[in-house]
Amino acid sequence: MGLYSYLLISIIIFTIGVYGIITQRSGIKILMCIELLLNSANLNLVAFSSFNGNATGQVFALFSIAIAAAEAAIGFAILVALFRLRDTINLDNINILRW
Amino acid sequence: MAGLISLMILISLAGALITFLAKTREQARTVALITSIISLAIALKIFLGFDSSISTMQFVESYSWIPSIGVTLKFGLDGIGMPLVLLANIIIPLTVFFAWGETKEANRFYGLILLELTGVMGVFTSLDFFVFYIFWEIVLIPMYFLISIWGGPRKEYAAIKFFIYTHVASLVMLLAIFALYFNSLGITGRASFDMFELLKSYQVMDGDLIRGVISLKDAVFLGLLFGFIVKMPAVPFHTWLPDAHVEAPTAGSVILAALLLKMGGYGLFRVILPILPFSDSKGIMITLMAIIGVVSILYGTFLALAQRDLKKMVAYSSISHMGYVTLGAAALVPLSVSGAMYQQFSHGLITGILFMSCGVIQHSAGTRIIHDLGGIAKYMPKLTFVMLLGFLASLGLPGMSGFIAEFLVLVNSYFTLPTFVILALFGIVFTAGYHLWAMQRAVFGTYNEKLGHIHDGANYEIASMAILVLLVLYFGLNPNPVLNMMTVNAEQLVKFAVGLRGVMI
Amino acid sequence: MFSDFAALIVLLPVIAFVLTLFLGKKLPHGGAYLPIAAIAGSFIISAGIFLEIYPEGIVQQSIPWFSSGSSTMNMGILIDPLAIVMLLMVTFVSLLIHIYAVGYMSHDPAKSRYFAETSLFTAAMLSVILSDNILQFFISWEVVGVCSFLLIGFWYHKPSAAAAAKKAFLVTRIGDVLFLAGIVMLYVELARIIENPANAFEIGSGNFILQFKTMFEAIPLIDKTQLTYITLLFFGGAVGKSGQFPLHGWLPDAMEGPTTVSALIHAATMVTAGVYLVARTFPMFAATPDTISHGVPDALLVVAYIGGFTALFAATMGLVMNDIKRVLAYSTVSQLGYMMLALGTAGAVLGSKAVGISMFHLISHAFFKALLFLCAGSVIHAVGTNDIREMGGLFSKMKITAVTMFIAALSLAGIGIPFLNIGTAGFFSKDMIIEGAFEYGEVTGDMIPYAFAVIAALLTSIYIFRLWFMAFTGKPRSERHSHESPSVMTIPLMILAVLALFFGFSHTGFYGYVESNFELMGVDLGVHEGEPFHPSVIVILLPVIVGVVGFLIAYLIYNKRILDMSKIISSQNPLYKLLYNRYYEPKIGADLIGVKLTHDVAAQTGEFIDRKIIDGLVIDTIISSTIFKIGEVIRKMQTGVVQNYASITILGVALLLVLLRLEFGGI
Amino acid sequence: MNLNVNFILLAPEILLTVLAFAVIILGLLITDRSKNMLGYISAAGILASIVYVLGNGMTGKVSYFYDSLVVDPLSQVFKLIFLIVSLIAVIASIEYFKNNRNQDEYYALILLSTVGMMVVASANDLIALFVGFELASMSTYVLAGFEKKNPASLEAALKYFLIGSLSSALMLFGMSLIYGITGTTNIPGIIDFFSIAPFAAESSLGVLAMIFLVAGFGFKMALVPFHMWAPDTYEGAPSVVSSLLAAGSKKMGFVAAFRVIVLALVAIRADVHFTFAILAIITMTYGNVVAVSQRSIKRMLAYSSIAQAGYIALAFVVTTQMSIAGGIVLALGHALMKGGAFIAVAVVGYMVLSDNKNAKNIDDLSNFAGLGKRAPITALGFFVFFLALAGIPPSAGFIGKLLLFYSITIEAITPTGVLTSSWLLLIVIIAILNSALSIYYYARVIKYMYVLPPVGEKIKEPAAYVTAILIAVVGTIGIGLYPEPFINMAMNAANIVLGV
Repeated sequence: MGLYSYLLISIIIFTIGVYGIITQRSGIKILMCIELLLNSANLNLVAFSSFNGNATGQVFALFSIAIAAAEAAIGFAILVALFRLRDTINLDNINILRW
Repeated sequence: MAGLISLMILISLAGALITFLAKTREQARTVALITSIISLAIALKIFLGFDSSISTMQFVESYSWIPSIGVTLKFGLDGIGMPLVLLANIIIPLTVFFAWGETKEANRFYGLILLELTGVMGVFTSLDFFVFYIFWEIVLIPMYFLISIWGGPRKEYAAIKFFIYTHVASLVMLLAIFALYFNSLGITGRASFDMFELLKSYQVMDGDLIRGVISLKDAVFLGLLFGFIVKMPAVPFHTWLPDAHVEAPTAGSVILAALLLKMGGYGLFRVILPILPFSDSKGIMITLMAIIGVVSILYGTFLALAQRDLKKMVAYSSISHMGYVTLGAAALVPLSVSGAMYQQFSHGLITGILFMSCGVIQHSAGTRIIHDLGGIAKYMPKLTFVMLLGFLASLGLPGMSGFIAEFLVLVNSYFTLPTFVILALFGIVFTAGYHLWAMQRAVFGTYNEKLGHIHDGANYEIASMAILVLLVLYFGLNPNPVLNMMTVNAEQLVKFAVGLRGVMI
Repeated sequence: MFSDFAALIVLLPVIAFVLTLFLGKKLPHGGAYLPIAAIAGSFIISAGIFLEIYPEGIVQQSIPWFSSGSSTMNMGILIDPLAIVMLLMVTFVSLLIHIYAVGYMSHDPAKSRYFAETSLFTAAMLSVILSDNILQFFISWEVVGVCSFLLIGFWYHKPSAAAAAKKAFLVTRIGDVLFLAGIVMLYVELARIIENPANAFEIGSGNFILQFKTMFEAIPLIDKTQLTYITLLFFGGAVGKSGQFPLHGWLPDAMEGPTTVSALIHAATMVTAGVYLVARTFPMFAATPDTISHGVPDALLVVAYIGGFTALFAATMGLVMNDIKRVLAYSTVSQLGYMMLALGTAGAVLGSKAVGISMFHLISHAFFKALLFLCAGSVIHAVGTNDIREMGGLFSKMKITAVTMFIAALSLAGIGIPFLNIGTAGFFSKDMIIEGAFEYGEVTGDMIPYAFAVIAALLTSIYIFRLWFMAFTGKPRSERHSHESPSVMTIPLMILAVLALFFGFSHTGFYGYVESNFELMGVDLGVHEGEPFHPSVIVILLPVIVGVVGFLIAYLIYNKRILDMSKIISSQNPLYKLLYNRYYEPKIGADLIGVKLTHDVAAQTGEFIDRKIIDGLVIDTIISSTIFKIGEVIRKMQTGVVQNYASITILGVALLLVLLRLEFGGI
Repeated sequence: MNLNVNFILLAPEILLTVLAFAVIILGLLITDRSKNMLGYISAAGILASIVYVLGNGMTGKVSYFYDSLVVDPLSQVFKLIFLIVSLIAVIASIEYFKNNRNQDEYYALILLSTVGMMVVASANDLIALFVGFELASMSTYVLAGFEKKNPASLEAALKYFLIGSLSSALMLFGMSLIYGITGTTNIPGIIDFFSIAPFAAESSLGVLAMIFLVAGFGFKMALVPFHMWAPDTYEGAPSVVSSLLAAGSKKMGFVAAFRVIVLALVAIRADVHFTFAILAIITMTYGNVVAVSQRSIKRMLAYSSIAQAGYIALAFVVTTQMSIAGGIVLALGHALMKGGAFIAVAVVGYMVLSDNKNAKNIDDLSNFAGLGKRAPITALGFFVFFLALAGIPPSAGFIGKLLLFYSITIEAITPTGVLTSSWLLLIVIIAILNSALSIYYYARVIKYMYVLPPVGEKIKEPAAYVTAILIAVVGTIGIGLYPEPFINMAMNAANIVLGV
């Protein structure tokens, strides 16, 4: 498998993530789609790392995974707080701030 | 030690701040009047010490400010600026005195008036383009407040329109100033906003803004011109003026017409004329200015004729009168230029009387609509007297200062711009027409009983106007004290333009 | 000695003006004695100067005013024969009328303002006469116009008076602008002549660019076409001020002012300023090229025709007016036409004699017309109306007025006895004009001005005697109690009557003196005097014959009533309608041009463009509202739904792709 | 790695990080009531950091941690901006979050976000850049939702979070591509690679990478079309946090863009005026046009902030020393003006709530009526900030715009090509018209403050707010009156950006 296969997979994951963000209504699902995007980038990094023959990419990926975890935690925290207040995490209904 | 000019500016600024902080109306107006009189005293001292036989800058003072981009606080006066500084110092104390009865937020009101004084004096004395621009912009703010706080029913619209219009113009002017600055930087390798250096560097500017369409020189010229004629204002960029005047309080109108409009004319003499002879398309530029001048004269006149509101009529008359300034400047004949300068000075005095009259009428009769007035001379004899003199002065009656100015402009512009002068002459008849027609309907005739019992103007109001009338008469009979210094500078200004005579239509 | 105080001639009335204005209310008679004393002083100084300089002295004093170098404007005094006769006449008539006004205005609450204004007027008029330069002339001329404006509108609470004042100022202003344009062109010509070293033309020290002296000296150097323009523009000013066709409409309306004002300003003095202007600058008129009619300078030809036409034209309207003052006003217009005619016709063939002829008529006219107006004032004072149809039979009640007015009418009609040289002032002055017109016809073959003059003379006689007969004879047509005026009013009448009768006998001396005017100034007129003048008997008799015929016609119709005028005076008669409506001049001038075209069409169009197009359409609608609308629309894109935001972010990425692709050509 | 390296240059970051943890620990130890002191401690720490930064000077260049952080004039200028903004925010928070029992976390988060921004300013490696970015972002996500009983605040946090993490993901993806192309994450290394092989940058992947980076930074900068979150978040978040976001975190995007994009562009000498010009113009016009119709002042300020981002982005259009210096000065000025303005909104909120505990729409325009009488210092602050935002001299806003406009004008008048120059001129004209338009909505608020009659009593303005506002006012006017040192500073920083 050459580099391009990894890249292809990564792009597919990326596209799925983008599609999900655009179409999904639930906050959780969107959060998951964002994770997909991040992971597609991670996949890239690791693949490039292997291709380039240095470890920087993998280090970067490790950082990114850790950060993604923290990000998810914050995201869930916000969603939970919101759910307590509004009883919904359907993003269509969360629009008191607009115009 | 600070020089007299900066002293004058600082005193008015300090006076403004003290006035803002004043606790009572009495304090505020007293401080304002005293400050403006001190400033007038300094201005008179400068005026009396002024050597009107030389065209160079006098009373120059210079302080370093932003050396990295070459900005210095440099002030000075010559025959172009001196009369206008004097005018500002005449108008402001009289305006304060005229508005002696202001009750609404007096401290802010008088404070803003003093700030206007600071601003216009800064404009008329700065010799550094950067500082000039800053004062130019600062002037807008107090006027914005004067209109929007003490104004009439549509004050907000008028104030914002005034602000945006003139601000756009100043930004365009700013761009042109940059171009000059960089040009000078490129030539001398020295960063400087010194006004004369920049204007001089214009002579060796080259390049195109858009190749084949407009050269850089022309673009810079047009940018500067635009900045000034919007302020004057000239047709077709004048529509902010009637609105601003109609809504502004009387004091605001007086300052606006007597001082702020003069900034535009001042720019023509200070900035436009020195570079005009070196413009790439000078013929076109001169024609353009002449057209703007004449169209303003005629258009302003006809519009004034159409007005129902006395104050709006006066506002349009300002447009018309300022047209002479543009025309005289465009003619590039020494005496037409000094006539144009004199027109600035004279119009400043005359328009004060006119707007004050409108203010007194509004105050007393509750309306300025000409149709709703009528026969008010019966109850307002004192007002009628000064107002009539003001109107006569405004229509260019010989013996009053306006005539000297218009005469000089018309006669001397005829050397180079005969066609335009003939067109402008047509305006004179109609100028007389709208003034007298308005007087006839508003002041004379049968008293309109619907107005109820009205009273004459307060003594301080009439006195302020009477002083202006006396000044108008004095400068109509003896123009020399200011005209001579103007002429000296005008000769200097057109020295390079001599070859241009006969280029034109 | 007196000439050292020449400036006081103007300054005394100015001082009187200031004092009367501010102190008049507190003084008896509204402070009338101040101006009277001042004008008397002016008269005395003028008379003193006259005695000093007669027969060939000139007083000239000048100081620089403003501006510098070769373009210095000055203020100064020039008293030459032309000026001194005017000075004497103006100060004298003005003095009499001021005295008369003490009685006439005695009941008016604002009389101090009246005296202040007439005093200022007199000062300005004297300044016009004394000016040694065209700019000061113009300035004074304008101040005169303003005083006229103020005095016509003296009873400003009357709408008609306020309107008439405005009309007077505006119509004369048209002339003034032409005059100013003439000055502008003249100045530029002179400056170019001075600038051009080839001309070797210099202004001597103590002399200034716009002085008459400089102007006259430069005449040979001025481009001939330009000279025609300049003189015609000057004449435009004169047309406005002297109420010549087509700017005559303001003068009859000006009768809204007090009668004394009409007498002083609109009959005797101010309106003659136009004639004085042409006389003053006569050398320039005479030097214009003769492109239209051989031997006749173009400018003078125009002057002659306008003057002659006006003389006739105004007289026709004088025939039908019922307002006593309007009749006199049209008469004034007509007589001013004669003066212009004299300058034009006689000027073309007789050179500077024309100035003498014209000025002589001017001065005799001043006497008899002032007298006519004062008599009319006396009548109005007594009867309380201006309408001659409501008068009648006043002769028995107001003998002095009736007699003096009859004398004035005789003088106006130019009645006298030819060959014996006995006659009224008007007889001598008008005769010379008509003969001059005839001489002009002889030389050039153009008899039209002569015809104008003769027919106008006939009409003049008819309308003035119509007036007199209707007012003073027949049965009283109203129930008013009328009485003779007080002596403060009748004495001036009598003095003027004496002058109207006997002034004519000074004619030979007068002609000689005034003719020498330009020679004294060292100006070569370039017009060669014609052959010695020997008109035929019929020519000499004709003016008197038409005068007498006119008198008879008026007598038969208005006294003997041999003809029923009611058929002619009806709204059915188109000719009568045309005359009665003053050739529709007010309708065309004020309503059509003044209101409809200028205000309703031009000004309102401007207003429309300004408010609706520049401001409304461009600023408010296109710029302002559009921004607001776009703002509102874009604002709605901010839906508040976060997926939309994400979608737009993604779209933005796509947009960037496109943009960068455009720039890089990559992807 | 040489452990003897002198870390004094990184002292501010270290100090703030330590302080952040100290604040949390201290918060556990002390009572809720005495937590008010934490604000003062944080403020003191930030002040100390400012002193450090200034003491370290604005010149020289030192790198740390295997060349992943660098201290140079560019980083120093932006650190100063970030520190000043957080100082203002912290001082204001002393009042805003007074007696809030979660103050310890709040201040710790502010400090950490500041550290994050400072790391971005110093980042010399994509990894460091990303970490700094995320540190700052995540802290501010939480800060935006700090009023957890307030649905608007939470909604603001959610939107900010979702769009923010989307942008982070895009940015990360872009970074991965760059790493793939160049084989390194070190920024100078990347630049070197691209300058040797410009075709690589112009390849499809290179362009894609650049777009993703622009999207990521553009999110922070609130450039249209990555701005959608900004109005909602600024409106919903607590005013002091909005102040931090608009004034500070926004600049993080700019410094990152200066570090990466501009450097890369300069390296490959690519002519991408057009793209950035379009972005800048759309951004400023959009911001101004929509701001005109807003009645919520926070929202209006948000749009105005978008518009200002458009002006600053003009720096990318010509990428000359002058333009970048202008961008930096305007960024500095904007930090003060906008930071101060949001704090002033907080005062209005305080005022409205003291009138009526249950007031809704506390930043509605109508509440500004007569503010000049009710809260004179706040009103004066608004007045200065608005005029400065509109670019009226003498103010920081004027100086910044001046430098920017004139850098473009000078490019326009010494043209490289006929088309370019007229394009540039058009840009300036549009910018000027925008500037004029902006006066409209600023003046409307000024009108409410000074022209309309007050709707309530005069209030006593809390000292903390007053201090914060006055700092901003003094800074705004000070830069306008004496721009000399700031221009020099910005010029030095611009040299770094240009790789000189």
